[in-house]
Amino acid sequence: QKPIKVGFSMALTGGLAAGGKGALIAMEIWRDDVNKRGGLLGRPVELVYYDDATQGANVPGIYAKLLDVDKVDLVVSGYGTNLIVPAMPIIMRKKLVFPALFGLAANEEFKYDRYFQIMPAGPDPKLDWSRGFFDLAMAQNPKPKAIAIVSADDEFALNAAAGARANAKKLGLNIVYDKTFPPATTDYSPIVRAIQATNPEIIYVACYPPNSVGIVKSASEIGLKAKLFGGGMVGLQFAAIQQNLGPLLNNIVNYDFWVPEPTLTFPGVNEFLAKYRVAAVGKGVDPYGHYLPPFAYAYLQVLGQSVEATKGLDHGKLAAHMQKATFDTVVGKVKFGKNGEWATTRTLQVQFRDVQKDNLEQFSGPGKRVVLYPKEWKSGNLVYPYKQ
Amino acid sequence: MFSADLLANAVVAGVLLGGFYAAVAIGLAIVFGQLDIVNIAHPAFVIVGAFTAYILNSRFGFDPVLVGLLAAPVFFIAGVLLYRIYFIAFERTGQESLSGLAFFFGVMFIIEVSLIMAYGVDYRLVQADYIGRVWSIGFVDFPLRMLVPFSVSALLTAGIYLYLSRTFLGSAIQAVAQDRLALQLMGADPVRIKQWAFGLGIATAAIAGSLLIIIGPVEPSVGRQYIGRAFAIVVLGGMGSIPGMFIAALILGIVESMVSTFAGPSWSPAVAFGVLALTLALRPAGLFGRT
Amino acid sequence: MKSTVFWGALATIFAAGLALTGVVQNEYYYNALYLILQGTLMAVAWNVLGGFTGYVNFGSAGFFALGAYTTVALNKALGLPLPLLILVAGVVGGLVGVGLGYLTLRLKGVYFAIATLAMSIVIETLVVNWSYVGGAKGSYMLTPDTHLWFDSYIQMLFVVMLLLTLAAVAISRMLNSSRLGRGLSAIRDDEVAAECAGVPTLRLKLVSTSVMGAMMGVAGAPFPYFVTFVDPLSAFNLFIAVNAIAMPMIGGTAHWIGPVIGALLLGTTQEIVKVTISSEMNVLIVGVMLVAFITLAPQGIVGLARKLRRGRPK
Amino acid sequence: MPAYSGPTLALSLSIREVEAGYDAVRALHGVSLDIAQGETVVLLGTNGNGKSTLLKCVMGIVRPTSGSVALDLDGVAHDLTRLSTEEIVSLGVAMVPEGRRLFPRLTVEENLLLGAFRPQARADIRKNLAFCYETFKVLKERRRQLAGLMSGGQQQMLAIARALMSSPRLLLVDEPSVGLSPLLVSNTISMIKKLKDLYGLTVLMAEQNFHQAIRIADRGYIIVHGEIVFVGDVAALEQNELVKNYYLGTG
Amino acid sequence: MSAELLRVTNVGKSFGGFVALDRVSLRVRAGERLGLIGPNGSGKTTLINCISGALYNDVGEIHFEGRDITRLPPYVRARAGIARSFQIPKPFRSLTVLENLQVPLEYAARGRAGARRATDEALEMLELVGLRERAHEDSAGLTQVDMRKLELARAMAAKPRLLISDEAMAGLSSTEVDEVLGILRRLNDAGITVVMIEHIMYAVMRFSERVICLDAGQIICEGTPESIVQDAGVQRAYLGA
Ligand SMILES: Nc1ncnc2c1ncn2[C@@H]1O[C@H](COP(=O)(O)OP(=O)(O)OP(=O)(O)O)[C@@H](O)[C@H]1O
Ligand SMILES: Nc1ncnc2c1ncn2[C@@H]1O[C@H](COP(=O)(O)OP(=O)(O)OP(=O)(O)O)[C@@H](O)[C@H]1O
Ligand SMILES: [Mg+2]
Ligand SMILES: [Mg+2]
Repeated sequence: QKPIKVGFSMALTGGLAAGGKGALIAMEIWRDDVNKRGGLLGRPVELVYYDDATQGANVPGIYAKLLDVDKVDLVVSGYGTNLIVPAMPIIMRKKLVFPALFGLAANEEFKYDRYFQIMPAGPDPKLDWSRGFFDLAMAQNPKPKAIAIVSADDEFALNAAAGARANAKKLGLNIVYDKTFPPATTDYSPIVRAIQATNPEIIYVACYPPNSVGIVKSASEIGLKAKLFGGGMVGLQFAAIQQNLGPLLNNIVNYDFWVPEPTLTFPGVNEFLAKYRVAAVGKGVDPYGHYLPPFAYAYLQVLGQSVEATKGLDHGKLAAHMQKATFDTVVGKVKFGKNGEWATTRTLQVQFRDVQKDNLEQFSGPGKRVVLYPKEWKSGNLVYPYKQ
Repeated sequence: MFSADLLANAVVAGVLLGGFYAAVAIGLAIVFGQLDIVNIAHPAFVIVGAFTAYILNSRFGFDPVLVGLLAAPVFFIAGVLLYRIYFIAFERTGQESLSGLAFFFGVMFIIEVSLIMAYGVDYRLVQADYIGRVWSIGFVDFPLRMLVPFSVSALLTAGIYLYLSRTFLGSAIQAVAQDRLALQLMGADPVRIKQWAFGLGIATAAIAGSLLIIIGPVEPSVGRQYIGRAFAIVVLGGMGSIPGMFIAALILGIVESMVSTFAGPSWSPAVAFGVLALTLALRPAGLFGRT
Repeated sequence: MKSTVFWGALATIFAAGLALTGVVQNEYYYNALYLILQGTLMAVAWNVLGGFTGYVNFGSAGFFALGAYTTVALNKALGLPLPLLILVAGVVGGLVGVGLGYLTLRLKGVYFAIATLAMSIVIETLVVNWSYVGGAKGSYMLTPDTHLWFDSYIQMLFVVMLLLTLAAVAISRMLNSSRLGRGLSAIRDDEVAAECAGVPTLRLKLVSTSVMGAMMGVAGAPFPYFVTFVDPLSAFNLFIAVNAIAMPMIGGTAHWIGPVIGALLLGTTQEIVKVTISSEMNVLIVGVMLVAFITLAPQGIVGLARKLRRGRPK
Repeated sequence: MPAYSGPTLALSLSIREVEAGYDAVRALHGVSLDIAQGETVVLLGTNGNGKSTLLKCVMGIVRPTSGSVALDLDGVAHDLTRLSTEEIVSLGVAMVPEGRRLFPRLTVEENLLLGAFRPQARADIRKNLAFCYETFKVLKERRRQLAGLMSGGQQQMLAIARALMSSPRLLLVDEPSVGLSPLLVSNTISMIKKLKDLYGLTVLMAEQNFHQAIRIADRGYIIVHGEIVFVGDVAALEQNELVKNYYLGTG
Repeated sequence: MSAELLRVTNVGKSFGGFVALDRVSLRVRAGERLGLIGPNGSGKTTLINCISGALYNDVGEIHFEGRDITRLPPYVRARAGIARSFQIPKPFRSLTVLENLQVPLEYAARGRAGARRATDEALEMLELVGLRERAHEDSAGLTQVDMRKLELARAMAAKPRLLISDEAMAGLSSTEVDEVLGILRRLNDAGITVVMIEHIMYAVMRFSERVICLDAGQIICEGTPESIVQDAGVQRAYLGA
């Protein structure tokens, strides 16, 4: 039986490699799971992938090679907006379905109807991203008035911050600090201090892992005072960073997509995570893989289920199916809507609680990252105001 | 938004940050400033130092600075070996230093990828009692997470400065790139002098790496961020001058910190490197340079 | 190489490139060739200043990005067609190059090299903070639907890049093997002596820096169309600067053919490795290659060939 | 000036049948030359005849393809062809090379101090420095100036002074008078003589300035096309036809 | 008396606080053979650096053929006809000996060059200084003395009206000095004005029509070679007789 080839580029080196390698492990687990069950349409599944080194310039060539030389049957995206978008022209020209992994509003320009984003940001990704954060804040009495928005100078963080800014304006909040910083900053104390000097009640931070660590540490050293602190910090979802920051994390409210809370134990997710934990050993990736890997598994599930449902590899039919079906995945029920985003947002706001010092194991179970928002998935109440 | 409190803290934060930059740059001040070897891979060695600190810290709970000191001799040997290769390929045939550039780019990639293959791409951090603690004098804060690297770096700089300026070997290191034959005529073996100095430069990377990981999380490719800064500091200081290097590092740190506090952090690279370019325009040989 | 042979070769290569687009459909090859040519163009450009004139430019990525962002900005503002964008990018790169040339009045050697690096970082920060072109968020460039008579847009980009690269090679050869080239060599060896021998060093250096800047700007101009999404991270990529330096080093900096050989060699290997070895190993291989090549032929391949030829008894 | 009265240390240099050259060029053809303790020998020869090459052979900078260079020092024989330049220097041989070879970006004083790199010279460093500064006053005045910025002649003085800083017992000088003013040429020659008298310094000197050279030379060799064509004491040299032709113009 | 070619008026130059040239004034007639002597560090090289433009003087003016060239860049002066050799040789190290000469032939002498090919002219000049066999060698490999000869040849290749030689004869034996003097003499006969800096008194005496002696940045004496050597100041500062 000729295998069904699924092709993609993945960031295995460079800036996004930490995510990319974790995603790859998840995708390989999916492949093995599927093949164990007899493959798709009775054909085994094979993954064909190349390292894009987190460089957009490599992506067009990789997809051209996948399609024209390797002759893959299906394609999915690499990890991250910058590495999804460069593939779009060739994908669109060949009219392929394109399940994508964590691009923020990547289809807003292209409006390609065969693009499907597994990240549960929602139909209005930029705004939905921080909606929960603001809803939580505005539910307090008295309502906070002053907000500081700070973000790293990169594509994801700026988009998140732009959403936060729009939300803040809509809610009539007074933006007292609104600045960006270079991703390669070494010391964050001047930034945190400048924020503090503006006396904000809410501090919304959007940035990548090393920035998050630096900001949280500086905030604790300086004794940052605010009522709500967090928002869009990537990195606080990762076990190694959680372990290192320990109690400094307590009471920070931050976005997430999946946490081991009882409200989110979808069928299959624990089995998947168990396999991931085994496969991740010695690979230098996140040991628990709560953040990206379930979604990397899920976007292939969406693809696989569509192939089974349409009984073929016709991209027109696959797309039609994806547009209307609801999929059962390890990250829950997935239904796509406008621009291929999730029909409704499921960007979680979680709050760190009772985090102990130097304990990795504590993050594998519930109770440390309480889901506050959205209501359907809520597992606890906000502790307000924020205190260190 | 301007206040004495902010200003004082911005200056202090800048000084501490600059002190750390000096630790990254000092190895280059020797290898690039004195030996004229364009070791682009130096920051990559710093990352290896950081990983060494991480490994020994997470396995055995060793203090990162201690690890840095312990690892320094091993790094020294690695530096000596690397220099041997460089020597055989370039200097023996009398090549100018520029051709080494591509070589060291290669070395940088090899180090980076070897680290990725061995330890993956996840961010690594260390634990130490002083991380997170703060000393305060009045309204000025000294986070130990920055103060410890600053102090270690200042000591390292002072030690290297004394060594280079007060010993015969130190003077020979300063001279070796200027005229090999002349140095031989002084009774010194240029190859061994360079080898020694190169080893010394790489050894400082062990310490700088341990300081880096005290400050923040490290993954294999973050070294790239420091290439520009480290070289800029050495050049701004005036190539061979160690005190110049230290002052240049402080200037860069203070400028970055001030811009971050009072303007927008986003502009700090432009302002810092703008200041650098301007300084060079006024003093074409850096602050303490010899033309 | 005789002039007739040279021009004949250029024409043949261009014709072969055009013919290729008629025969081969497979888009992958055009993608790979485009990147190799982009590398070649950058290497040739770097070498005009770094190799011929002896001024090392660490800021190649800055010039490249200048070209790319000229395209982004002008396309957004005026919707200019590609040839015009390339032209303007060349002019912008050339003008910044002239500015760089005036720096050489005061800065030599490593001081100059670091100043170029600083310049690149300053440009990057400006772009990061310039929201019109997308700032750090990046900016989309939808590929136009029209692509002349070519089967796809990438085929057209490939032919455009081929033309630009051949032109750059021709210019570089002209600079290298003429009175001008000897003047540049004299500057590289000793600027004071060159002046005293009647060489107008400033003028020649300005020619050199502006040609370098223009070529690099031109190299960056089609890039947004190639990736369809540019952000500072991809436009100011470390690899762009590394390749621009490493390729001439590997090929040999003293002769115009050096960077071409180096770029073809390194660029091709990089493209092959990228899609054959699907892991971090490819970066490793590139690293090993750099070390191996430059260790075995410290004067570059051209230098090695020369040495071998000279070593042979007559 | 009192003649040398210290312990008579045995030192002699004997060069036997040395052949040497550069790649394809053969510069020396079977050259033999002897110097005894305390002797000053001048090596004459016009441009390109191999004087510098011979000195470089002694220093181990150029390796003879055959022949021997032996230094007898306090009864111990050293085969210089087997030693590295550094080892030869540490035996107490110093050379003032052609073209000065200073460290241009070090100061005058730093250059001088490096001259005392060899451990045996470090004890005498103050004394030697004082001697150099006294002989070449301008070096003292400008001791903080970078060597590369000194005038041509000043650089030549520095090169000579730096060689003396190593407390040599055998001094090889390649054209010490190049670029020096007449006054300084004679001063320099006098200084070498003084050192010879004070410390029993042995000198091998390549020099075009015949009149100055014979002021201190005991013997001379003439080298033509890499071969020694004449050996003799000063009186004999002055009678030699070659010398008359090449060196005794109007100078 | 023929026309004035070069006029140096009150030229001064200091490095940091050190005064290397202290308001020097001198004139050179067209076709003259001028010797410039002085103790080491007296400012001879600095003076010709100012004349050739390698350094700019702090005060004073320099006129060449009546034209004020004080602020002109060196290459313009080279094209106007001032050529100099460097005391510490500065060959174009990556070029061959022949190519070293082609640079001034193609740049400085352009316009004044004859119809002949630059290579032929260059080879001829190499022949003159005795470097013909080395024409195709890398200039970096020359011995010191050969480099000095190359310096002289390169200055000649600029087809100057004023040739300044800075110790081109250092390290030569007296016969060789005679040869070089012969070359300079022939150039002079062809109408080229020559300024010669030399410590070899024999050469200065034989060649110069007039000698100027500098000391500590000032002209201390000027006159015929015979009168100069008799001058007490010159004897004390320079000759040490
Ligand atoms: N590095 C070199 N490479 C090739 N040939 C050389 C080199 N150095 C010297 N030679 C040649 O060796 C021969 C002897 O040169 P050497 O320098 O010993 O002469 P010399 O007597 O010192 O002359 P000078 O008066 O010029 O100093 C010459 O023909 C010279 O051209
Ligand atoms: N760039 C410089 N910086 C500082 N001092 C300098 C510089 N150039 C020259 N000098 C000093 O200026 C003085 C004059 O130097 P110059 O080279 O003109 O002397 P000179 O007459 O040519 O001597 P020589 O006969 O030794 O060549 C010297 O004392 C020298 O040290
Ligand atoms: Mg010689
Ligand atoms: Mg002089």
